[in-house]
Amino acid sequence: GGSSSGSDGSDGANGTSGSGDQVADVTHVGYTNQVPTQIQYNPSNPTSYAQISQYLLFDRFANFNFSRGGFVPYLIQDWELQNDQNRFVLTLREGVTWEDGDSVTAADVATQLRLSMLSGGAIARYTDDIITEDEQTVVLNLSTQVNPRIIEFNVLGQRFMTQKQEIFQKYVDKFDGDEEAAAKQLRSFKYTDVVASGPFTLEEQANQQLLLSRRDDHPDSENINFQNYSFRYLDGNTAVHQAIGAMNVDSVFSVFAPPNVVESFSDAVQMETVPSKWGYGLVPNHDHEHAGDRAVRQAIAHVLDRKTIVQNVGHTLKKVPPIPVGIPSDDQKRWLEDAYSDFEDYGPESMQTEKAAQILREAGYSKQNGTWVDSDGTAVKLPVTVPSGWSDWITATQTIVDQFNEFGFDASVDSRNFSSLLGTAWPNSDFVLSAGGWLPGGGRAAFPYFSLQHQLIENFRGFTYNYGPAASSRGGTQSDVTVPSRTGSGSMTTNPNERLTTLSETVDEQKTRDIIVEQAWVTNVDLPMIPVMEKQEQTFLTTDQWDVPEQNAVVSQVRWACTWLPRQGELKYSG
Amino acid sequence: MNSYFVKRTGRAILTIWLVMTLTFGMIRLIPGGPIEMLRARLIRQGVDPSRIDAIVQTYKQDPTPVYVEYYEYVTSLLSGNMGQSFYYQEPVSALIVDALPWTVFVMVTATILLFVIAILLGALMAYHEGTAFDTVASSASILLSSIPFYVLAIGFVVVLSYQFGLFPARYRVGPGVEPGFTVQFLSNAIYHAALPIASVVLTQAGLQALAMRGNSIQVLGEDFVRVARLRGLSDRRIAVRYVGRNAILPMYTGFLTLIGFNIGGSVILEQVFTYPGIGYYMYQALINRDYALMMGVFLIITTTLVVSVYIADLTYGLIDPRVQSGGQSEAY
Amino acid sequence: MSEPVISLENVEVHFENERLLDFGNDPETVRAVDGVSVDVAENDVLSLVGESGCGKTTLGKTAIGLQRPTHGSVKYRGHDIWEIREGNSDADLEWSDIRTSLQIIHQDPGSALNPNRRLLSILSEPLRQVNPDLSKSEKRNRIYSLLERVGMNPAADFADRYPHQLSGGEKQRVALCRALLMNPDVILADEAISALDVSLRVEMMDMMLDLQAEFDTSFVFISHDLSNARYFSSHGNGKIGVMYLGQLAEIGPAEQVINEPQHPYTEVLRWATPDLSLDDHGEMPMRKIDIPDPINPPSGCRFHTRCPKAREACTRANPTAYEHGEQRVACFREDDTHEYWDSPELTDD
Amino acid sequence: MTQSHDQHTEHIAVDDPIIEVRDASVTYDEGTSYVLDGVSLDLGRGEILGVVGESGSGKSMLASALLDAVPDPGLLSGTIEYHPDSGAATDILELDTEDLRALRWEEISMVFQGAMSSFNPTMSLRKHFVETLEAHDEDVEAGMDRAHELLEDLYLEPDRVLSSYPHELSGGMQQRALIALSLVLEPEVLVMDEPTAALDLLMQRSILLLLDDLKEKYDLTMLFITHDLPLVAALADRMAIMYAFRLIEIGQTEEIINHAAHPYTRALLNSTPNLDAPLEEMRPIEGQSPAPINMPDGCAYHPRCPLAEDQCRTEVPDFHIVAGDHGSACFNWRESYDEIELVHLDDGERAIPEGDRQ
Amino acid sequence: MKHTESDSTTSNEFEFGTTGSDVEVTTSERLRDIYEEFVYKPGLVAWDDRRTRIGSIILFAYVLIGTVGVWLYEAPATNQDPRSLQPFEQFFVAPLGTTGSGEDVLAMAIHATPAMLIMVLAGGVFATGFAVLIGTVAGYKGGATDRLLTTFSDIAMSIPGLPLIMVVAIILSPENPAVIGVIITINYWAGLARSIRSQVLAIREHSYVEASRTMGTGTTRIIVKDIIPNIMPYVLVNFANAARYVIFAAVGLYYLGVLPTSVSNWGIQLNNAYKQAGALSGGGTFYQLLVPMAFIMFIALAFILLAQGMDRVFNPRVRTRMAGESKSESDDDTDTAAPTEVMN
Ligand SMILES: Nc1ncnc2c1ncn2[C@@H]1O[C@H](COP(=O)(O)OP(=O)(O)OP(=O)(O)O)[C@@H](O)[C@H]1O
Ligand SMILES: Nc1ncnc2c1ncn2[C@@H]1O[C@H](COP(=O)(O)OP(=O)(O)OP(=O)(O)O)[C@@H](O)[C@H]1O
Ligand SMILES: [Mg+2]
Ligand SMILES: [Mg+2]
Repeated sequence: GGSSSGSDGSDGANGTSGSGDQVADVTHVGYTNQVPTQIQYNPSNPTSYAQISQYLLFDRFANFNFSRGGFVPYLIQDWELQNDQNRFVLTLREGVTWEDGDSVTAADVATQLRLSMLSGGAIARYTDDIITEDEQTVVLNLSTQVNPRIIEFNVLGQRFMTQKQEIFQKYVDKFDGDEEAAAKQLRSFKYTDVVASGPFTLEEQANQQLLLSRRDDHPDSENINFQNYSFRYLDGNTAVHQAIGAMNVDSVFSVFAPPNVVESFSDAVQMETVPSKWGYGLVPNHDHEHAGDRAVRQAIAHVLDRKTIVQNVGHTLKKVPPIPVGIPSDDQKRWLEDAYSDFEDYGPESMQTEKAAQILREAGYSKQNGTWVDSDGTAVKLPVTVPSGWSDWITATQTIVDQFNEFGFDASVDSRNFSSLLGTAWPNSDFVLSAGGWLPGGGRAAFPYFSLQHQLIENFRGFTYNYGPAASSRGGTQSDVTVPSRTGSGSMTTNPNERLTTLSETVDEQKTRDIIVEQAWVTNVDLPMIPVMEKQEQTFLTTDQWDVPEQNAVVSQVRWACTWLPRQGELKYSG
Repeated sequence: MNSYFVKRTGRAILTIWLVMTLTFGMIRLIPGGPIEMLRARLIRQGVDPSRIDAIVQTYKQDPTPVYVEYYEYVTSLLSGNMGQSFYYQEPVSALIVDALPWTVFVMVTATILLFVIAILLGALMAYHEGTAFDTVASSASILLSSIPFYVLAIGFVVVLSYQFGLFPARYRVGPGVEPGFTVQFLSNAIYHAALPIASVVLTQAGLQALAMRGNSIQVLGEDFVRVARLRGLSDRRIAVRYVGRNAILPMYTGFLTLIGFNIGGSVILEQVFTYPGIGYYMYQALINRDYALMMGVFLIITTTLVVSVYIADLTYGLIDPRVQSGGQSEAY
Repeated sequence: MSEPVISLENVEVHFENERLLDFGNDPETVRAVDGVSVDVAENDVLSLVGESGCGKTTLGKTAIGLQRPTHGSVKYRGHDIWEIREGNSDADLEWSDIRTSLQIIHQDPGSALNPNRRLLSILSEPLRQVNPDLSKSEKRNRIYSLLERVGMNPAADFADRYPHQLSGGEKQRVALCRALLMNPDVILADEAISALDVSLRVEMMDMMLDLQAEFDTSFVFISHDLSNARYFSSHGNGKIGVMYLGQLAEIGPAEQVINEPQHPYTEVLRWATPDLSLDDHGEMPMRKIDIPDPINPPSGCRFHTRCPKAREACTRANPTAYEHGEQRVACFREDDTHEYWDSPELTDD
Repeated sequence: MTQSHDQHTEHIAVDDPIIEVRDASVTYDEGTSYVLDGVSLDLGRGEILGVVGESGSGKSMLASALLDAVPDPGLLSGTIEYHPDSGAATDILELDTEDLRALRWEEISMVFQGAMSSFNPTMSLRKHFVETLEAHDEDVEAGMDRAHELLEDLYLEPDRVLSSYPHELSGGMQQRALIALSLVLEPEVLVMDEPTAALDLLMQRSILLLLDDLKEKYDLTMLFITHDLPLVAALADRMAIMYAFRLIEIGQTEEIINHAAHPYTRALLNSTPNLDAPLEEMRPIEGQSPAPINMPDGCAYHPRCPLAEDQCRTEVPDFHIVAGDHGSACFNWRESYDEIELVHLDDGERAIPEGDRQ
Repeated sequence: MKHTESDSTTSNEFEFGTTGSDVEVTTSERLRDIYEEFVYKPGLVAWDDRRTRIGSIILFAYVLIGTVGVWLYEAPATNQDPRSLQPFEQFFVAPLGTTGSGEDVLAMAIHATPAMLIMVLAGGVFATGFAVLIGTVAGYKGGATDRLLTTFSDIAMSIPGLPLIMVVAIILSPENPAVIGVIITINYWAGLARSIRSQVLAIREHSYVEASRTMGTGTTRIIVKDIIPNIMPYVLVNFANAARYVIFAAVGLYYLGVLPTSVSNWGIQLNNAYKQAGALSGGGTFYQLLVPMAFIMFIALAFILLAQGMDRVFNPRVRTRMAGESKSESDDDTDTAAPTEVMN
């Protein structure tokens, strides 16, 4: 093929320079951290499912733009909750074809959604059935009222047009019989001989790279002026750093590059960051005498200097959440709107030791010999459990522990094997404070329902979460919480479980926003989890031979710019 | 058949079997199983929690008693089946067949090379005992030996690969190089193995050279060397047949043992160089709790070790004519 | 005469050697001692002579209970020592008593003493075994006095030394002291003087003889040198035993064995013993130089392959011991009526 | 008679020397310790000279010196002249490497103390023979025939021995094989450094007998070193006694045995167990011989000598001519006849035949 | 029993030699003896050899760092100093620079020392102690005991070291440095035991061992008094080698992240510098690699030097010569006694 990536040393983007509409016979070199030969494309099979190449091989239903906070239509050009909200109607883009020449039809979309439903996807909870109205229209018949944003995220989010009916219908049929066997078969099917629906087709799966070549007959083909796109296998961050530093690759997605590394890159390397909607927080053991005490949690939030922590870990990697609340950093203002200013920020850039001390004193704690003790005279001991080997988390934990100790908590780093955390510590609540994700991650989290659900009801890890209001299946009691009311004096009692259920079922926008503010307030005051920082996803684009939008352009605020921009005609070979 | 041979072979097999059993038991003590690691991986991939539960659920199997598992493992092992890697979703034997030659290539080359260098250097030092050359070479040997091989490896990666870009920092061959007996492939493979080999050779040759030096000095003082000189033999012949041969002999067992030892050491080395050999898979298997793969790799490394010691024991008698009788010792 | 201290009866010691990488062969058996009976009386001296490898050491060690015989019995004052050791004997003797009563001095002075201990410590060891209740100073005094007795003056100075600070002769004297401090009944002196300079040998033998008289100890003295054996046995009024390939060829009072050797092999040894007379010792009284392989000893009389007087009859049967005065000789020539006299002479071709 | 009438000389000469050693010294530690101290010695063509001395007296040094092969870092001084059958005499110490290589083993050969360590343990004996022949550019086939003959002369089975590795042979066999190896190039002189020390007497005596035969057959000159005086008595034509790195007495064997004139030699004779001598009179020599780094001044034996006088303590005695070619390095050699009786002699023999002695 | 007369004579003869204060003298004498035997003379010999001298100085420096150093030099903490200081940039703040989270790099290295020393000690003691136990008993007792113990150590030897340690480390997640030391040497002893056994086989042929047996001395005492002192130099050399192995393996495991990272360790520093601080990618953080590397190398160097030079120390010949007790012994240069079988 036209691959020019023969060796480590050569730049992928040489070859004949294309001008104007001509397609240049060059290869855009990206990267994958999966062993190329092992990658497979059946989304129902969890092992070795592609992590990047499917973005080019298949058309996504719609793309979530973090800057806009909403979905940008793509294969699904239009979607609507109608007919008294019991139908969710999807309309396909015209002219999209499979690489074997067949058109992408509503039947294909329906097949894929059915498979998702049958194998336990979230839409199953409120979908009766899925029908195709015509070649371009798919309808989900809903069983209950559902918040339209939830449907959007469940149906459109992270879905690629992969499962062509012709190939996958047989699995749908099998579910009629032995469901378990069908699920198992579907799950173990390796879709490697793919029929692409996107603008590229899979040319070669070699040891060191995946080679994709441009399709002529995709609606967006004309936006793409280069012939090949390859994903070179690079194992580990340092490999990626070296490759992008030497500009041996043209773009990389989702890599972990600390500030000093980013600084060492050439000016022709452009960094784009998108929030990952997931990040390091402290998950308290709510049954613990101190960690379970709201006063201690608030004191902790005051003590933490989140900015310093982020700086220690690397500002290119993490972001400081402005206020500790169950909503991702970027979305806080968008959802809280006017109420935003009522929320306590607990001092994101400083250690508010005064405030922390005051709260503790009011709650009956006192400081003896430099260490805080409770009313029984028991010292506040706060070992922070963290998975060993997660170096950024360990750095953060170390900083936190140092800040705690400075304040007068008796803190220490308790690093454990990730497996023993998963296997014993978390399920058995064998910790005091544990490092954990305070957000559920993914675009979904941009809708606070998901992040509040995560904080208040169920720690996503699926283990014991003994916060009072948490789901009973997780170790909670679905109890009420009482917090001081947001506006002025008095207090407010609410049942987060009920309120979030309401939220999931309402179609009323104002009600949605009200519940979000209300439950966010609960998380801000009661701090079921203590947000510390939010992870940033980094994408790098080289600009010496490629035309790309300027840094932080709205169009780039997606996962992943390096695959989205070509479709949009925003990443072009410039010679 | 000779009884020593039979006994020695029996013991080698017994050893492998015992180690296998031990490993089998030990691995099951590791906290967190493959399923938990799968869950963790899926979580990190951002897969929907309910889907994760569904996936994990289908992987769960009825718990089989350990002895049944053991019995099944042993029987399938006897038919050459090492099981299926959970993480790579491939037969363990296929992974090992793919990886082992590379590790053996690197480590055996390195060990041979380091012994050749050590023997030559050690002999030279012995001949020039007490001279400035001896002092410098001895000091250098000691200094180099005080560097762990992986530290030197990291140094190499940083300086030679990253700073100067002289050598690749990872993988067995460059991208796009197709395996086969082509010059391109072979030279590329050597190019990629150069740094791993160099880091082992440089850090281990020193001590062996010192050992060789000691042996040579000892042999140089033997009467038979003196007599050989008087008999008018050429210096070359004395150096090779008299001093060399007798000084190298005691290092022979050490050589074969070191090969086995180094193959075990590949766990760290291949990690530093991202060199997908046996050690690399061992580490992957360990962190992913891929029992079958772990067992397989463990078994292979053990077997190489046992076999190399076995060969050493059986062949030493052929190499050193003096060793003829297996030691018989009276019990006190 | 009183009951012997040690008596060996028809003792055999066989060693089995396994060989490496030797396909197809059975393990080899070395018949180091093959049917020897001998007594050591109280205050006796028995010298064993013979070529290297003929089994002197093995026999000596068997006599003092360091080597277990494969056949036959070793008795200490009438009781089988291995039965006592195993606890199968009803004799009122403890194994530990026997152990302390039978001591050894080795050939190599270099390895006879632990290089890491001072003499005082080395010599305290026997006292620790036999007289554990002695106070430290008493122990020290005994050691000093014995050291002075063997001529190592000043004792205190010597006692503070390490073995490597002694000459070979001094080391052997310390080894002798160590054995004597056990207060033993029998001392096996296995080539105890062979490694010493010629000029020191007599001194060492004198020392042992003096102490033998003083401490009432019997000696089993092993040497390959007939003149040393003679010196020792004659002075001690003891016997000389001539060994050949695991068997006793001849045994008898020292001067008689030396002056009237009956066995052809004794004559060979006599021939081989150097002396200061200048006359030629004449032809070699042997047909072959090398001793046969002890793994496949010759049939019949073991010496027949080398014996100048061997006849055809010697290849067939192994001669039993014939009494010849106070000597015992294992040679058919002692029996005037034996078929030996009628059978043809052996030649080598 | 007084001592001043004694004839004395630096060395005792012989008629047809094949090797003349003059003032040979070996020093270690940059000259501070002598391990061979001014030895002068003639080796007569065709004779067997026995050199006797206790352990550490420098015998091996003397032997090594004859081949200019003193172990490093020893320094050898003096002259060692070799007189070949025909041709001019050469000083061995002046030879260049190549000539020295040719001289060794082809002219003067050596058998070391301890045959066990003289063979390369990893090579068969045949290889040893072959490589020696090759190193000296000899015809290998003819050489190996010679080797076969030599081995047979030494009562060995040539084929078996040659195909063996050293460790497969007994000590006595190794020693004989080594003798064969040393003779394979047909040297003129054979220097033997305690060739039998590690063997038992029967083997020693047998080998000595064989050596005598070999000497006749191959017309050899031999220097035989031992610490065992009686051993050489039957073999050697002449004997030299060494004490503390010096030669102290030399003469015909009969002279030494019966009329030894040095107190040390006499003491040595008396301390030697002997089958024929009366037992009562054997006496050990008191004291120890000196170490190279603290050699006493004067005669090295004076600390142990019952006859020592002031002169002995300050002056190193030359050889005093006792009779003919019998020399003794002692000022008081006469007194020693009276003071130290030789126990192994019959009473009649003990008297000094006065007329013969000067 | 028999020579009672001579008993009395001897004690009479030497009456004057016995002083009343004999016992007290003995105690203090014994103390002096112990000092001489185990401290003074070995020290003297060790000091005489350049290698052991340098090795001891380095090791002593580490002990100082691990004891006094940690007490004098402030412990590392995040943000104790400005972030990412280069070495010597602010010498009095952080001489060798700081990490990206403002920890003093030197402080990290220094405070990792005590745990490392404990690990080394525990690993060395366990490996050599166990090897001596197994090796001497197997070698001395012979027979079935020998076969059993030899098979045991052969099997232990056949298990690949690093992979085994990794598995055990993951199972136990040890934090206590002493435990880590033992885990690392979990099968290291086996090779040593095997070679000790073969040495003991040779030693037990020494006639003084047979003499001890003849005197009825018990097995334990023979092993302790006659056998072990002889293998002491070898054991010490191997202690140093084991120590080096412990350092190499421990740092390696920390580097791989197999051991818990709560404590500070040079391996963790390496890992952080390599994987997190971007020391590879020219981020100017190479010094963060160099500092722990230097700490690892110097202590390893100390142990190699000690191992190479130490076999002289417990050799009584050399010891007494050095202490001026004996002049006549020839210098047998023990340089030549280098180990023939060395492993990384
Ligand atoms: N432990 C043993 N195992 C096997 N064979 C042995 C053992 N000990 C002795 N032998 C063999 O037994 C025979 C007699 O040995 P022994 O040591 O008793 O002879 P020796 O007369 O003392 O010889 P030497 O004079 O050389 O000391 C020899 O062939 C020897 O090889
Ligand atoms: N390489 C050496 N360096 C220093 N001194 C040495 C060396 N070799 C031998 N000596 C010393 O030289 C002296 C004479 O040694 P030599 O070997 O000639 O004695 P020897 O008479 O042959 O003794 P033995 O009978 O023990 O063989 C001895 O004191 C010995 O210690
Ligand atoms: Mg013996
Ligand atoms: Mg000598």
